[in-house]
This record gives sequence, structure tokens and C-alpha cells, in this order.
Amino acid sequence: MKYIPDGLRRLWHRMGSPRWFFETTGSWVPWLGGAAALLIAVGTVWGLAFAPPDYLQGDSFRIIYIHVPAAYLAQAGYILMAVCGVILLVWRMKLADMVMTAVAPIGAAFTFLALATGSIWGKPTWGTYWIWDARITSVLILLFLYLGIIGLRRAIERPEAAGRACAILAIVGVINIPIIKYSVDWWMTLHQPATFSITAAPAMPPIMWVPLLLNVLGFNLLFAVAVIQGTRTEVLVRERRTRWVNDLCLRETA
Amino acid sequence: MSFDSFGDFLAMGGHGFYVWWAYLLTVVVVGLILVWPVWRRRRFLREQRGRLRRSQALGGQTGRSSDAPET
Amino acid sequence: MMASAADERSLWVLFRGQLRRDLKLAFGQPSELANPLAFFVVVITLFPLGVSPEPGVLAGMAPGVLWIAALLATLLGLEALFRRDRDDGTLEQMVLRAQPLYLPVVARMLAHWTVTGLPLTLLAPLLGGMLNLAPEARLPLMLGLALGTPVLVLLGGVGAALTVGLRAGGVLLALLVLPLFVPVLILGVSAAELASSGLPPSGPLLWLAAGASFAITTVPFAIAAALRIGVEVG
Amino acid sequence: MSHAVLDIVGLRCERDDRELFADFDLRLAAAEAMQLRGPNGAGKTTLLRCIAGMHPEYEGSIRLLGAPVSGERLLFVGHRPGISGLLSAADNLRWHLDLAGWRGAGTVVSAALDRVGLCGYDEVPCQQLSAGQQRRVALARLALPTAEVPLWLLDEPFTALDDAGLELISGLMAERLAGDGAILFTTHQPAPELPGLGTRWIGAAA
Repeated sequence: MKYIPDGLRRLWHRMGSPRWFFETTGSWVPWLGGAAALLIAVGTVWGLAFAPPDYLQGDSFRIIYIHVPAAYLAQAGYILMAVCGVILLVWRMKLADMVMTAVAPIGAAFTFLALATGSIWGKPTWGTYWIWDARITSVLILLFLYLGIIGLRRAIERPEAAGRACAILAIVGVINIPIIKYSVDWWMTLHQPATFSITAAPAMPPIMWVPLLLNVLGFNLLFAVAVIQGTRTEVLVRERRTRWVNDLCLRETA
Repeated sequence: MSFDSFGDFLAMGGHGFYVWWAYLLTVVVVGLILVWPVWRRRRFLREQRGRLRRSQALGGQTGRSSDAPET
Repeated sequence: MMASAADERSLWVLFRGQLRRDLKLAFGQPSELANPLAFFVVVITLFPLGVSPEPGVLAGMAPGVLWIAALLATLLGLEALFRRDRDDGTLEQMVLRAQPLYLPVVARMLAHWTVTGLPLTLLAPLLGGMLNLAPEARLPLMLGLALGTPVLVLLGGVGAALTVGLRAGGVLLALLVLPLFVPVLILGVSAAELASSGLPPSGPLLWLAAGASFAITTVPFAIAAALRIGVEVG
Repeated sequence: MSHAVLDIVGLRCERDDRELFADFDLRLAAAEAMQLRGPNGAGKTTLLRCIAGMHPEYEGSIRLLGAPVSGERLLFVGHRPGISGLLSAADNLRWHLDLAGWRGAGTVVSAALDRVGLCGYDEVPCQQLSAGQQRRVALARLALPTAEVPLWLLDEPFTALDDAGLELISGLMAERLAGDGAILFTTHQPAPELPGLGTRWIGAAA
């Protein structure tokens, strides 16, 4: 940290303060939430009603507008946890741990959503709800990794120790995710002549991919809102012994 | 508009069941992850208020003053 | 920082001392040594009984069965890996005193592998024969296990270190560790399968070798960090 | 040498949501011993673990000879013996030497066992020894050459020891003090006669 200008370092320190986070982000939520709602509303209505049906899959392809954002956020969430883990272990920033705590269930929820929508989509496409397709299998393993993090955090009583333990696990996990993904991909191509993958539609026209883009952006903002909300709650719970939290509690009574 | 009527829209070319299931599930899960932290925060504030009242009744202090950023 | 010759010698003393102690402990408890092996053999015996004794069927599933049994046997040995050391306080002495902690951790994992992974590897061709595994697949199976079990033990060591102070450690350990075992399982099984269908198994074996060297150099740091947390509790 | 061996300034430490220390200062110079006293649960063990770096959730500064604490410059004997019951006394002590990277002769192990009155018990597995003898094996670490470090942290070292054992250990402590070491320890037994012994009460104000 020696070569970082003083002002930047002060900003970093201030951003690391849970109180600063709580007091600053409260006003962001309505704006982010509103933008997310708008983007998702436009993207979903467009995707459901106005995009033309896929020439192979017909209208079932419209599940793509939620499946892809969910699958993307499932992975991004895990990477975010690992980044928070590095920040926690290297700079001992408590806020990173609180963000990590908040991300785990949200990421797991999106992973579940990606699996569930993929499986529902599989029924009309493959004729069965479950197939050991490379992508679905990797997402399932990702869900296990999330459950491991959540389980570890719940099992360790002291939150500080739990945070660092989860940080180590998230870092080990994030290094393994691409390895798992490639090995599973390779395994599946070894065992079945490439079945056509549901999301690898050849060159979508803009009328089909623009709503997908809108939904990906919208879900990103939605994810941000959920993480901020979760972190704000976590800040209060972890800092419940500080005066500012207690003052806040008493103020809200009045 | 890719559908001729609202009925067609609901039917989704015969795939309506799957499409609507997927979207319904998404609404439920997203709703849960948005509501859950808020619900948890409300519950925490309620409980913490109770704890504070109890400790004030005992003449305790309202917590440490330290809110320095962690480094 | 340059290590002088004297420093290097104390590092070697540190590594050797831990290895000697752990091997003594392991061989002082022959039952603990034998249990995972017996488990490995029993699980494999169940497959011909539970699925089919047909030689053709057995040959087809032999690589997968052997690898999954090896995986579970490794998992079985992991729970006790650091627990006793934690209970008698030797773990906290190790974490406190060893500089760097990396070396005794490597020694610890090496000793553990010697009494779990290595016997599994040596036993595998015999059990492969019992499952009618093609003869040309036996060497790739062994090589795969020789390269893969160190990775399993190391990744498992992270899980064992993270759960060392916990009451409900066992089930959680499986949840933490098994997903991380997936690539090793896939590569190991495919090496044996490729060989039994007459194809060269070198691809997956080389990947396993790469994974093993990467794991040996990096994973002990994660184990050391997790152990530091483990000794704090209590 | 201007630095104190151990210098704690403004320590604040919580355990299980309870504040154990606030604004706690402690200074220990070379050749000084200090007994920590206080009721059960006052935080004596937690303080020792904080100093040893095994309880990182504290605020304030803990310095050993003016530098951050490092495990090679202190010796910690905790509630857990640090001795494996399946190994012999000699194997256990040899491992402790190896941990510290000791390159000298192994004869120091027998010498240390002699010092704590366990002559001839070298090769007996520790779990076959009595509780007091096991305690002596754990404390034989204090007689190893690797114990010549600036600071000893001893948590209830006299538990399960008989009078002779207590005398032996106090003798080792006195030697360390004579060698300019510092000792911080807890005990519920009457403290031994040591030169430069101070007492510090913990948790009395609370």
C-alpha cells in the first residue's frame, strides 16, 4: 500500500467502513431497483411477446431470457465471493466479509434458478427434465460449491473465523470452477457425439438478442440491489454492539 | 408482436406450460432474495430494540463508541 | 530473502521431523491404516453383487467403480487428519512454532498420502482384475491413481483443516470436498477407459500430472491458512 | 536495549459477544515474571492466546521486543499439552526440537526428561503415563534448548503437578528469568517464589 496516494488510501479505508456502506447505499436502492425493474420489464415483455419464435425450438426458447442471466450471475456471484475473500484475507476489510456473506445465498438462488429453468427448458427440447449435459452438470456442481460455503459459514460460530474460512474455500473453489467446467465439457464430448446445446443458437437476429441484453443488464442491477440489501442487514447484525447501530435502532422507534 | 391473440400468447405454441413455469419460478425466487434481507433486518431491529430497552432498564450503556474503519 | 545453508538445514529438519512424527503416528495405529483400505475393498465387492456379476458389464464400469471407491476411501481418512492433533494441542504448537508452516503441512500430507493414497494405488490393479478390467488399462489406472490421489488428499486436506474445530464436521467435509474432486475423477476414469478401448491414455494422465504439481505447490498454503483459523477456536 | 520484552497498549478484546478487555495495557521487561490472576472466565487464557496470535480478533497493539509477535520468539504452554499420547516422550520432544529447526545433538531430549524427573521414561508412550507425568512431559519443553526465547506464556502450568514437580518447574522458570527471559503465566495455585514476580488482576473491575 506504500505507493498508493494518500487520498486514495483514505477513500479505501472509508469504503471499508461498514457504517459508511450502510449510510451511503441506502439511497441507491430505489434507483438501482427502479432501473432494474424497467430493464427487466422491457426485456421480458419484448422477449416473451415480440421476439419471433426460434426456428428449431419454437416458443420454448423464450426461457433463454431468464436462463442466461441466471446462469451468468451464478458464476459471477461465486467470483465476487472469491474477490471479497481475497480482500478480506489480504486487507482484513470486514465489509468484504459482510458482502461475501450476503452474496452466498443470492448466488445459490441464481444457481438454483439456472438449473431449474434449464431443466424445464430441457423437457420440450430433449424430451426429459434432466440430462447430463455438460453445462447443466457444471452448474449443479457450482450449486454444491455454494452449499458448501453456506454450510461452512453456518457451522463456525465466530463470524470472524467463519469469514476467513469461507474466504479460503471460495478462493480454492474459484480456481477449481474453470477446471471443473472444462473437464466436464471434455468428458461429455468423449461420451456423446455433441448434442445441440440449448443456448448456442446460431447467430440470433437483433430482435432476439437485444431483449436478452436488456435482461442481462437488468438482472445485474437486480443482483446488485439484492447484495446491497443483504449486506446492509449483515452490517447491522455484525455491528450490533456499536453505538451508531444502537442509536439507529432507538431512532427508528420514535 | 409475434402472437395473433392473447390465447396464443398464453399457449406459447404448445410450450406454454414450460415457459410460464420457468417465469413463475423466477418471480418467486427473485422475490424471495429481495424480501428476505429486508425481513431479516426488520426482525433484527425489533429484537435489538428489545435488548436495548432491557439493558437500559438495567442502567447499562448503549454500546461501545468505536466505529473506526477496519484496516 | 536468501536462505543461507544453515537456514536450509533447519528447514529440512522441520520437514523431516514432521514427516517422521506423522509416519510414526500412522504406523503406530495399524487399524487406522487398514480401515480405509478395507473400506475400498468392501465397496468394490458390493458392485458385482449389487449391479451384475457379468464380466462384460463389470469391465465397462470398473474404472468408474474403482475411482469412486478410492474417492470415498480418501474421504473416510480425512476426518481424523487433523482432529487428534487439534485435541492434544500439537496442532497449535505446530501452527505457532513452525516457520514456515508450509513445510510441516506438506510433510503431514505426504505422510497421510503414504498411508492412504499409496496403498490404494498399489491395490487397484488387483481389484481391477477382479472387476475384469482390461489388462492394458491396469497400468493407466495405477498411474492415474498415483497422480490423482495426492490431489485428492491435498484438496481434502483443505476441507479437513477448515472443519477441524467443528462438531458437525463429517458431513460438511464431504459437501466441501467432493465437488472439488470432480476433475480428478473425470481425468482418472477417462485415462483407464481410453486405455481399455485401445487408445493412448497419455492426455488425461498428463493433465493429472499437471494438476498434481500445481496442487502440491499451492494447496498447502491454503491448508496452512485454514489451520491457523482452526487453532483459534477454543 | 530500550524495548520491553512484551508491550501491550490499548488492548480491546471480545469473546462470545462479551468485552473482556478495554484499554488494557501491560508491560513486561526482561527478567520479569508476571502472574495473571482473576476469576474463571475473566479472560486470562484469552489474553495469552491473543499474545500468541491465536485469537486475532483484538484491537490495540501487542509487540514483542518492539516488533510484531512471531511464534519463534515465544514459547506457549496451553491447556492442551502439545504432546501426542501415542508417541513416546522422547519422540514428542524431538518433534518439538524439529519444529523450531534445532540442529544440535538429540541428547538434549534425555537431559530435558531428566530435568523433569522422567529419567528412563524416554520410550514409553505418553498415554501410558499418569496425568502428572504427562504434564511433566509437556513442561519438559521448557528444559529444551529451543525454550531459550524471550517470552514464555504458560497457561496453568502447575495443574496436576505434585510439590516436587512444582518445584522443578519453578526452578526452570527462575533459570529463564536469570537468562533475561520474561514469563507471563496464570495459576490458581499459590505462585512460586520467583525473582521479579509481579501480579496483575484481570476482570476484577467488571
